[in-house]
Amino acid sequence: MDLETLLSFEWSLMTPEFIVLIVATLLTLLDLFLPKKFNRNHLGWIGLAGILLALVSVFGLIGRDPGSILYDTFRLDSFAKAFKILLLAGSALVFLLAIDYEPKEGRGEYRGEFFYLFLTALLGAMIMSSSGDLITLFVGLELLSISSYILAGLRKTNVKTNESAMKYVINGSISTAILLFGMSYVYGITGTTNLKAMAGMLSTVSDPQHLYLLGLAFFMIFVGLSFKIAAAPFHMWAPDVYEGSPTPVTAFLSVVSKTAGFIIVIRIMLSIFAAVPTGDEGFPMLFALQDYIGFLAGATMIIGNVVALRQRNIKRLFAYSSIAHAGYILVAFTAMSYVMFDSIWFYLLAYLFMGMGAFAVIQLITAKEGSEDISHFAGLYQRSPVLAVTMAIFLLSLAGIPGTAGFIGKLNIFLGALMVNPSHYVLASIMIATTVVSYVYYFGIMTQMFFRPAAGLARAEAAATVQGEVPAARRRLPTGTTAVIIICAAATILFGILPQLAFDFLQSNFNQFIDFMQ
Amino acid sequence: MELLNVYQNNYLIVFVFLCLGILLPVVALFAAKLLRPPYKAIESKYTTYESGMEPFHDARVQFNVRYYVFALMFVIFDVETVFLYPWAVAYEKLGIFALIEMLIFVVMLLIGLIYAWKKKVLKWI
Amino acid sequence: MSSVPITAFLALALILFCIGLYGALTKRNTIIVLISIELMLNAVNINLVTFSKYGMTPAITGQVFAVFVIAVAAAEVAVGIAILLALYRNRRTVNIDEINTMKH
Amino acid sequence: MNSIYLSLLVLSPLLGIVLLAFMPKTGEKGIKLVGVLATLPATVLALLAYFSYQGGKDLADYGEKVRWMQFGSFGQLDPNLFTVYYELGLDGFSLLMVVLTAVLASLAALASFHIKREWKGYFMLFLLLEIGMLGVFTAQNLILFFLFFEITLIPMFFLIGKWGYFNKEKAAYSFLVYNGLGSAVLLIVIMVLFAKTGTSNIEALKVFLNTEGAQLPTPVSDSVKMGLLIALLIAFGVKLPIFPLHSWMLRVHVEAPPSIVMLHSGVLLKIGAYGLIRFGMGIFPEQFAELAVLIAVLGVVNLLYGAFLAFIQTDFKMVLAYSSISHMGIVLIGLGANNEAGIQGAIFQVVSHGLISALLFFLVSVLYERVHTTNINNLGGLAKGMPLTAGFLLAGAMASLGLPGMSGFVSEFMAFLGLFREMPILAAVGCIGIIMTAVYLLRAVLAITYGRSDRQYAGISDLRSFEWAPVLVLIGLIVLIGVYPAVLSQPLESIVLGLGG
Amino acid sequence: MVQDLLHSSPGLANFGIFFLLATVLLLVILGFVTYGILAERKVLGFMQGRYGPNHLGGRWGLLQTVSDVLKLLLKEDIIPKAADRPLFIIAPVIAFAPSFMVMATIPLTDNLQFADLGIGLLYYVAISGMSVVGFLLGGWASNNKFSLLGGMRAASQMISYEIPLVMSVLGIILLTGSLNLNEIVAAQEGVWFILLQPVAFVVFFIAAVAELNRVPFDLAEAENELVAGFHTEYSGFRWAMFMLAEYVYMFAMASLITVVFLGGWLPLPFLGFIPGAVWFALKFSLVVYILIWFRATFPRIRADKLIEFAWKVLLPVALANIFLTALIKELLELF
Repeated sequence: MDLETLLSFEWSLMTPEFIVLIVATLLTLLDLFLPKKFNRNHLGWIGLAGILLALVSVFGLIGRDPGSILYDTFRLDSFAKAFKILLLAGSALVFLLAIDYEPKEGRGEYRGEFFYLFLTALLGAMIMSSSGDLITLFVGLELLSISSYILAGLRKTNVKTNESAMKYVINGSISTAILLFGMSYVYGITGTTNLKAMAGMLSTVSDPQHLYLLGLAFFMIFVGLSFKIAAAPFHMWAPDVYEGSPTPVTAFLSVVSKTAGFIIVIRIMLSIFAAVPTGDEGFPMLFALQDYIGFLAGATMIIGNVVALRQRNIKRLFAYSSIAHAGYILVAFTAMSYVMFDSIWFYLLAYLFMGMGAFAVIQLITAKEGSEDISHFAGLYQRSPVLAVTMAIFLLSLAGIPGTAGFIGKLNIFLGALMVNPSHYVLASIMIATTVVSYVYYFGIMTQMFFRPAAGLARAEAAATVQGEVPAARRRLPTGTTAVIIICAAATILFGILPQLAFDFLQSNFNQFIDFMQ
Repeated sequence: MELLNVYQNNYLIVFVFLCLGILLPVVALFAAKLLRPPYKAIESKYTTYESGMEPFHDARVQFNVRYYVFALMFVIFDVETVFLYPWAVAYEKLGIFALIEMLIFVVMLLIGLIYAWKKKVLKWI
Repeated sequence: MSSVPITAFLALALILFCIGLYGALTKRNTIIVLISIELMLNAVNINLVTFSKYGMTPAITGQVFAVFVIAVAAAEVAVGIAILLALYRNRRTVNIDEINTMKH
Repeated sequence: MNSIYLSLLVLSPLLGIVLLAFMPKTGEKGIKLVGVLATLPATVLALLAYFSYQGGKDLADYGEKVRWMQFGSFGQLDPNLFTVYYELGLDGFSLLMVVLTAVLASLAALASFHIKREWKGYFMLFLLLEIGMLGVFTAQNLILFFLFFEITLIPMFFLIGKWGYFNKEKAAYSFLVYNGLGSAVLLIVIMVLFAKTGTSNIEALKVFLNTEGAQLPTPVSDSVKMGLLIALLIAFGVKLPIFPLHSWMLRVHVEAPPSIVMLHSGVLLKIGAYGLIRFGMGIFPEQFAELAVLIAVLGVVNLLYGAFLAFIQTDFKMVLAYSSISHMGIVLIGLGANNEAGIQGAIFQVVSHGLISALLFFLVSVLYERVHTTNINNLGGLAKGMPLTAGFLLAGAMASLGLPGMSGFVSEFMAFLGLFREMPILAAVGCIGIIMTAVYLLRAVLAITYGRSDRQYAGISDLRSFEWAPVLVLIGLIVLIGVYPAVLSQPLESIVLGLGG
Repeated sequence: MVQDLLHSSPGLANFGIFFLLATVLLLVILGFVTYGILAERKVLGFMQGRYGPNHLGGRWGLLQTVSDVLKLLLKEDIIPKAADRPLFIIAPVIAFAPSFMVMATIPLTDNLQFADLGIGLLYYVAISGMSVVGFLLGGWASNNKFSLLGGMRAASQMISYEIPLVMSVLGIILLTGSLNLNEIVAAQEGVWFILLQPVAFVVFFIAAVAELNRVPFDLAEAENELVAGFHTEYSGFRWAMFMLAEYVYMFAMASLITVVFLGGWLPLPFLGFIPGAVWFALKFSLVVYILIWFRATFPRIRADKLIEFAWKVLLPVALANIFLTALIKELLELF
């Protein structure tokens, strides 16, 4: 490859990635060379600025025709653009949270790492979203995973953090190995790692032995990927890691990382297995195996929602809730309807805001109370009604109550599941039944916030409020977190009432994701 | 076929060397066993040597973490050479693009090194 | 070309993978678990290299993939060991069964 | 076509919510005043609509339709496909329900003066509840209907859970889970219809599903239709409630604050009936006819079950709760008859029971405010201490048991008329229920008013200033309907003709 | 003859022949070790104004080492009670085997070479890295504090210096475009790489000395701190195996330096009439001599400086060298 070919590539397609990479590098160096006294939070603001810049550049790229560079290993299609927006927006919110994060044992020396590891993880996710090759996909996945492992274990002196990070690494590595093993078979059958070329090769597969091998590969890949999206059977890490990680990391894992997980699921599954013909009619393999995905989706929803019922730790509860949400999105993936991309995108968008907002409130409360037990939400309504009401909005949205973005998201998924022929009645029913189950624990938190009197420390504070003093809770609401809460609450309601804003954006800019496989 | 034979023979040689490398100590130790006069060492010869003092504690105590950190550093950097070697071999054919790519790669590596440096990982206690 | 059939390599890889999986899922010692995971990844590498050499359409990509897998596996294990070290300093154990303060 | 009249009507309480949000927590008087006033615009608008309809205005003029959201990218194919509109509209039935809702909401707001704490939150939720109820009756498509339907759920949960009595949280949860499941089933029905036909507009669905060879994205077989109808029956059966699905409703009636129960039993339960009539009967007429017997049987079961259990209750609220179940049986009986008289009777019963139970629960509220108990055994001799309250209680009971000249009589009469024509034996069995109603109501009310007096009512005031308004309005309406049923039947004519067999 | 053998299909016969040849090489190496040790002692003696061994085997002490080996053979074989027996026994084998294995690929002259591997250099680096496991195991199995510390030190030192070692030869690989040692020698037909890659040579040499655990980098067995480091508990022939490994490595490393930097068997200009084997031997001896010279000249480096030196000086220099090489090469191609 000489200089001309090098320059002939449209490098501008990679602008967002470059920005993130450069900012991450810059932050690393700044963190190393700035004096110790320098407040590392400023690095967070720089990182945030970088992410926003990248976001702007993605919007700038929206109008551009789909293209690929580096011999089709990096491609910018509608899918990539749409999901990069989600990733970047989520990360921006995570940064706002991270800047305010103030753990009990002190932020210590790893303040700077906090920020640039988020960025590298984000970079991995972005690469995944626009990779056209198994290798880049894998590298992106691992960049994300390894950064997440470190992030999860960053509070080195905290036993819970250590423990959860350890579990995360082990589970993650096992699933990576399984995933790779599946990938290696697919590679073996096609002899290429390029997704598009693979699809081409696979469309002519007819040897039953190969089909058998592909089926095996399908299961391995799917099981491996289910780890990333925290779906059954690889969901067990989620509760521990969510509980043990610093709250911004939890938010990151639950929102950005999950989005990335679905990105890779869609990329791999749709690129590879939708191309394999099975049976006499050449029915695509992915459709033939729909039932299995559906089974996992159902199991995920049931496990997530049912186990969440008995959680007392708020972060564990949200871990299970996030497992459940992964299940809902898997329903959309299972159905494979015309609105699949739309519904997954919209659901992830809604989840981005509602999840992130909820985590912002959780961070505020847990930081103040020093405990993650649900009972510390008691009496929140007395102490700070606004916080309680915004949290209620997020919870309602998570529960899928109309008027919130979560409802529209569920509606969309539902529509997809029932639209196809034959319709997925069972899956839709499980989804809705588990949604009702989820009411119980979401409303359980609300019960705490609204019905129960505040306990201990909080009560003293509430009393102070009554006497007209400024309570500690309201003395200084951190800027970043407040911003996150406001943005998320506004967006949750906005997309709940005017979802057409998002739909129009999708429909007018991404052309039904028709260029996904072109 | 010829080429394959050469290839396989080469590795056969490697295997021969491996065998010899293992055989020599075995044979030598066996020879020593045969040659040396029979003896019965006194009990104290079997104690652990601690400069003449009575041994205390088990020796397998916890190490300074530095040792492990170096192991980690080694793993990382050694694996990076996995990328550098093919690159160097194929450099002629790859041209300037590979150079730039590798430059970025090595700069990242260097940042890693600087990171370790600044975090005082490279300092020996 | 080769006297050894491709299936032999694949079988070897599969066996290695299964051993690794078994070890990763059943062993008590975290270090052994990490090693088992390495085993699984190396099974993948064998597969990739085999396919790249004797596959239906031999191409170098498989080996490239394997190189990436090696590198990433190393990074993964490095992170794993680093976390294990931190854990060991706090808990004095590498036994997975004892890493269980978080339950339900 | 596109007037914003209905939007104003439905969303007018929002103004009150916004106002309340900026008011200080502690200003009790102001909050209560704003709370009551905020319910008035809706009442005024609703009544205005009613009278201008009586004056000959076409109800279609009130319709409004704005594109709200479109799923998928089907816009190029057909702009209506998978599009959900924000569409409100009125027909005779919904007009009646809107008027009922608006009036009851205003009265319940008045009754809410009895609330003791956190008025701000209370009234904000109360107004939200009103929005939901009004929206349910004006929504012209299923998704919008569901949206408003769920909006009623949330405020109810909080109103029960925070301002209720001793077991309030349990009641709130049982309300939430039952109704959540009910609405879940409803959502499945709605989404299946939407997914199969590409529209959720009620009128369009009626046309699509009952025309041979209609062009649909996916065909809907008869068995699917049957399944959907049964699902609907379950969904609305929870709300109504139909016999095995009723236990939550008892808890709510007992634990919720009486002002909320006024709305709950007056309006919210009726959503079930409304839904069954509008959707069950409207969209699946053939299947509904097949199920008519089942529904009638369920109605009779409800009627008898409620009546017999009401007979043995010691808590007056429990009596009323079981009587609600019993009366909802009459609605089902009317529907099961599936003929003009039956359906008209059912709708009459919906409205009339709304008024009657609101009256009774308001009186319960007044009582509880004074004596802090609703146990029949502790309330004896009320007539001496509070003659007016006792009198109205008796009047309410008479209305409820179907005394001619009051609204209850008309509805029961028509419902049974309908059923006798179709299934005389079943109707005969049902009549036992009517008698039982008289028995248990009189037993309870007489025990309270004239029974053994073991309580000193001295120093307890009778009906006070603001408490007169609800009582008089409700009694007035009850009598009006009883004497001059045309106020109801006239708006219903077109509907019933369209629906009935 | 060897060429024919190589081209014939592999079998037991080949194995036997190779085995015999390799045994010959092993004997040569053992001979080298015997006289290498003697040479070391003599040179050291000479530099320190002493005589060195001068009794056994004439006034040069030619039989000194032979008698030492015999003595070791006859010594009692002690395995401490506290030691981990299997590991204790296996450790010297693990330490020794790689040191001999690496010799398989080194071309002594243009036709005196055993395995002509395409990846020769990488093979050397990879195999030589395994010895450290033997050292570490030996230290650990002894269950002796000195041993353990020595083993750990050996390990951390050897892995630290392996990185610059590996990185520095990248410059050579860039120039030759091959990992094959024959081709590397062939590429030095005009100019030896020591002249083209002086920086790489210096880095490589320093790292090599450290890899060999020789003064000034012999901290793993620094006798005044750790008695004898990882082999404190070893005695008799087991101990001899460790020593043997060390000296075989010295032989291998000197050969490698000769091959990679000093043009292998290639003669100096105008001196082509002298056979390659002689050239190789000359250069090789020079390298060995320098190694011994180092031992006499430099004081032992401080433990804390040791590792830092590898990471903070050698590694960056090696990396810079790679890029300078690549850049210059690119520039040369451009003009």
